[in-house]
Amino acid sequence: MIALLARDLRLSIRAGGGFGLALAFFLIVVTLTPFAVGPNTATLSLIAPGILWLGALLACLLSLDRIFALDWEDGALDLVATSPLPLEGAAAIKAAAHWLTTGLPLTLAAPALGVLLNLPPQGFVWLALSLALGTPALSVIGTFGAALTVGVKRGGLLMSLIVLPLYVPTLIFGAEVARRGAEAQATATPLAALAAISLACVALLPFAAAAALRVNLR
Amino acid sequence: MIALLARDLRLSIRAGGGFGLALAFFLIVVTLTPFAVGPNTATLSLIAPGILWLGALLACLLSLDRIFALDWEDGALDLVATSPLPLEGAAAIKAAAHWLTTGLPLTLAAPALGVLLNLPPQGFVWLALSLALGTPALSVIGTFGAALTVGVKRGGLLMSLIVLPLYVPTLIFGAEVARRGAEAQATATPLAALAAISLACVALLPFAAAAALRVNLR
Amino acid sequence: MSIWEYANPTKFMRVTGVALPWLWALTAVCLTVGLTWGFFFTPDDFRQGSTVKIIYLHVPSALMGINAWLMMLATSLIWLIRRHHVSALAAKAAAPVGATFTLIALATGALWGQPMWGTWWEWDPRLTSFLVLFLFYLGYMALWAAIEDPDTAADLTSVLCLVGSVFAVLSRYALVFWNQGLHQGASLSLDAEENVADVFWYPLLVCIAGFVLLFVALVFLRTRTEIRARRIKALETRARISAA
Amino acid sequence: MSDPDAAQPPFDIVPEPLCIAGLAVARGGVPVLAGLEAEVAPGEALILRGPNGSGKTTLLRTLAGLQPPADGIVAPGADAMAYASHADGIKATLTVQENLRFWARIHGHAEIAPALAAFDLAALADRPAAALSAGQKRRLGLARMVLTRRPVWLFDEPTVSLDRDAVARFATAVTAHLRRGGLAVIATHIDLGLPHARTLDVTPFRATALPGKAAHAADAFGDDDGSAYL
Amino acid sequence: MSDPDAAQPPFDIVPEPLCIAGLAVARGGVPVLAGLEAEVAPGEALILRGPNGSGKTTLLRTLAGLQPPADGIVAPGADAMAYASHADGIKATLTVQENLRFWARIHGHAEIAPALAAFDLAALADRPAAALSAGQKRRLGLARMVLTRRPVWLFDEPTVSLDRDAVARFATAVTAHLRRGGLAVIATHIDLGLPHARTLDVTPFRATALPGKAAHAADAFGDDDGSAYL
Ligand code: HEM
Ligand SMILES: Nc1ncnc2c1ncn2[C@@H]1O[C@H](COP(=O)(O)OP(=O)(O)OP(=O)(O)O)[C@@H](O)[C@H]1O
Ligand SMILES: Nc1ncnc2c1ncn2[C@@H]1O[C@H](COP(=O)(O)OP(=O)(O)OP(=O)(O)O)[C@@H](O)[C@H]1O
Ligand SMILES: [Mg+2]
Ligand SMILES: [Mg+2]
Repeated sequence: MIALLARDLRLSIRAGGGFGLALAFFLIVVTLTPFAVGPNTATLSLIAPGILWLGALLACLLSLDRIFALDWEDGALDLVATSPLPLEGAAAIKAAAHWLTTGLPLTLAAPALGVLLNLPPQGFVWLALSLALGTPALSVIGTFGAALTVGVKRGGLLMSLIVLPLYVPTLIFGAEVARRGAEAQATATPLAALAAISLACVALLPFAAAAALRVNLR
Repeated sequence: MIALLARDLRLSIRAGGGFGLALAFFLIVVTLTPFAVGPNTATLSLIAPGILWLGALLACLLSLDRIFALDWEDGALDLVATSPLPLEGAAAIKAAAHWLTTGLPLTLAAPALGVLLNLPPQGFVWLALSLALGTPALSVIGTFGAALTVGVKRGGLLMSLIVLPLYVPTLIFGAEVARRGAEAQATATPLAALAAISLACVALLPFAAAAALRVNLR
Repeated sequence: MSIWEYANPTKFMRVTGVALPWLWALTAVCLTVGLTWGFFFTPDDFRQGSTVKIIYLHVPSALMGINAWLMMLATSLIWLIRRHHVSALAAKAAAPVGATFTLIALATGALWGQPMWGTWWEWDPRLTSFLVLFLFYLGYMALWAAIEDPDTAADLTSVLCLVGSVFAVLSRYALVFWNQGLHQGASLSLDAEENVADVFWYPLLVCIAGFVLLFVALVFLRTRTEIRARRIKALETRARISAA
Repeated sequence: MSDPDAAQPPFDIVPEPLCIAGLAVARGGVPVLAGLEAEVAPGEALILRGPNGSGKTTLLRTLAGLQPPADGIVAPGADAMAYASHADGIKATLTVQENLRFWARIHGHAEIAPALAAFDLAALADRPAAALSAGQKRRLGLARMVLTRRPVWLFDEPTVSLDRDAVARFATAVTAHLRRGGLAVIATHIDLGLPHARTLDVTPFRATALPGKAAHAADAFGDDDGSAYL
Repeated sequence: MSDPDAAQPPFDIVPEPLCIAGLAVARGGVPVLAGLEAEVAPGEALILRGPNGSGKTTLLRTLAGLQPPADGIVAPGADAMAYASHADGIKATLTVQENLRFWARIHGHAEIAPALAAFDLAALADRPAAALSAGQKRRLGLARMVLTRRPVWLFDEPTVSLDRDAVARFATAVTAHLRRGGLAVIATHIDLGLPHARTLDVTPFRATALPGKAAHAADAFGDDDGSAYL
């Protein structure tokens, strides 16, 4: 298991991949928003928590196809499936590697980008907290989506289509925490819901992902 | 040339690809926005033109890696390069196919999605017009980005990073036309600028894309 | 002897090897003098108080952020036309330096914006075009990093640099149209009436000279490193070939 | 590779005979082979022959447990099998050594020296896999089999792009494996010169060559009583 | 394919002899072959031999005009060459017929019957390429060469995954091409049994085998005066 995690992390660093690029995409989405919406500061600070969450979600989404597609194409997934490693474990590890290379850097960078969108000062902590709790769910759900579409060539868009509705609850609660935080309102309820969703996803979805992989490998 | 266009269109329809999926992604980004930003109607209609343009741009961006990557992987690009077809022509055709399968459907769908975001009534025409003028530039710029990164495995995110700053002028003028249209202000200047950018891109960038392809095929 | 001889790696190494210590010394002198003078021996501005002193970091790094890109544009063109390896490597070496200067300009600007405009960031065209420039640097460096073969990478990044320059200019016009900003006009232009007062102006000039020298020194240093890395690669290849 | 025999590590699982009984395999819902019978004892190799499209790849994937048989049985289970297909699972950005070490760790150990030795990869150990030629890459893919420590080796056209020396080296590695009680099933169009090898031509088992029900076993909608659907 | 000769269409370009003079090729900046000389007359085939990693693929890509030579010259130009590599450019979702028709139209005509006939693909014409076996796919890739109507055919290990019949069919197609004045350069590890074939072993031209500067021509940073870099 550790071998797989180590290899995935190493690959994502070698290919000039994962790490920097999801972050860069996030940066760019946030930067483009004012160009699209207009430079009015009041408008921007109103939509800042939402756009930051949406940007993080899209950056996550874009890097999902790295999770299985390469291993599928070069046959490594076949070989992992016939190896002693249980496929559930492999799916969980893949999700963890994805989170380490995208969710974690996104969480760390989000407050800095909040400055660009005039996020109110009290919102920074809540934004970071909501992302820290929510991005693991995004990674695991994404792993499941990637497992479903792994047999489809260039399944990227198809996967987005499948994954995005699954992201809705996480997005709603996550953005709500960030928005209430920015407006200095109570955040306990959405925060609890977010944590519950994340936990449940991490505990259960690797099994679903493994099942999907088994079908696709057949 | 026509053979290449016909084949690309056929492939994108067969693969369950281009057509439906870019559109679906656009739909989903637009749908997720209220979840992220909150359901307040006034806010939504304020940011509607911008979000619609941003959504179209991202949908476009996500489908860029289809332009060359598949042909690169299976060797077809090598064969096209050694065929009598000039590579500049091939690049232009690829951009055209991309526009027909993403830019065009996005333009047609955007007004319908405007309803979801409470776009003011007078904004619909301008939104469609700005997308019709702007999306060809997005496709051609994207083709250039795809040509630069075709040799990089899973270059999707890298390509986003390279292409997005290039999208800035188009986005600014396009969103400005849509926004001014929605607020019933004069749109002539940004419209002219948008048209000029689109024309220049379509005329010149296929050459840059062909040059990049030649280097990558070496 | 033509200037192109310096594009030979060996010549370049020899000349810069001699020049570098002097460059470093000159840089240190200029920066020390300029910054000390600026920080400690100029009066506070009557409106901005002592925050005005950020100008001695902000303006030079902003200028170098742009100039570094211009230099990359020139060296990229030289590579595409004359195919001198040193030229391509110099462009590669300049990118992180330019990006750092751009980042310093952004950071000092943000620090300055807080007391002046009451906000860290404002979507002013000048500021925004700097942000876009920073994005261009990121894309350029990512492309260098992603491509294995050095000559392929040099070609592709050069093409990107050319196209990117055109789009950077376009963005600048688009941004001015999009939002007329708060930022200072270019008060360094020689013919302008309302140039900053001479007391600020002379130390600023020294600082700018210091930053230019620092840039040249850093680019030389990094180019030398890149050349050595290529040299090592060539030697490894040779060893492998004769071992095989 | 003076004595590859001694160098190779023990198996994780005790070798058993491979039994294939009444096996039918399908691909994309289309029956390909049916009624296949074969038995391979430890120390023996089975060479699969058959013209292009006869179903060798489909059969091997079924043996490897990557797809379920349409009918019939295979013993032992998939965890005794190591499968080498056209796609080698090689990561271009990792070096030869890193690639092998990864697979070794997946199979629970860290000893890659025998694999490097068996396919003469020691000189290339620090080369990134992207910089290998077609044949060198193939050797790397084959070397992985040694790491699995499993008794049944399944190969799908292993000698593709190998030169004569490399083919001989492959035959030596398989022979050593057999001598230690391993088994091998090899689909190939060329002659490998293995000593204890039996040949099985799959042509007679092609689903198209069989009359009646057997050919349709794979499809629940294919039964003969068409009137039921009217 | 009773008379493949008659069926094949005329060339777009008049066949000229292929001249390779002082050719040096490099891959990834590393010199691979140097000082290569060869001449092939119309009607002749050149078989490239050499162990794995000796540079056959690199040489063929250079001939095809996909990469510039590091040194030396090749005549005629790339538009007389048709290149068949490991990757066939086959689209899995298109049928066999659609795949071939596309390449035919790229080369300015619409006649795919000779190509179907030469590689016995008529029966598979309406099958999507995804549903072909490895060897069938290979035949489809080779059939494309007939459509190019170019005089010089370059093959990189064309017989990979072909069965014996298909190899014979390939030899027949190449022979027919040669008889009409075409040329062929074929990198292969097996024996094809072509009549007018000369063999060129690339081993003596390996850059490693050559002394001194020639081997380093490809790299501006490899010169001998190392002290300059200190
Ligand atoms: C992050 C934000 C900022 C960026 C990217 C930025 C960028 C630049 C650039 C590019 C220049 C050089 C322009 C030229 O000389 O033509 C410049 C100069 C200058 N900036 Fe900023 N700036 C920022 C924030 C600020 C702030 C907050 C202030 C203070 C109010 C400020 C005051 C100045 C001044 C006084 C000059 C010198 C103008 C001149 O003499 O040319 N900047 N800045
Ligand atoms: N998705 C599919 N749908 C229908 N038939 C298919 C599909 N995929 C493959 N086939 C057919 O199944 C048969 C068996 O293919 P398989 O790849 O197992 O053959 P093979 O013996 O390995 O051939 P080769 O020697 O050419 O590799 C072939 O006739 C092929 O055309
Ligand atoms: N990117 C690279 N960098 C350095 N060396 C490389 C690179 N790619 C390939 N090589 C080396 O170049 C040599 C020539 O490779 P090439 O693929 O031309 O050989 P080949 O004769 O086709 O071999 P095979 O018979 O195995 O296909 C090999 O030794 C290979 O290791
Ligand atoms: Mg097969
Ligand atoms: Mg080869």
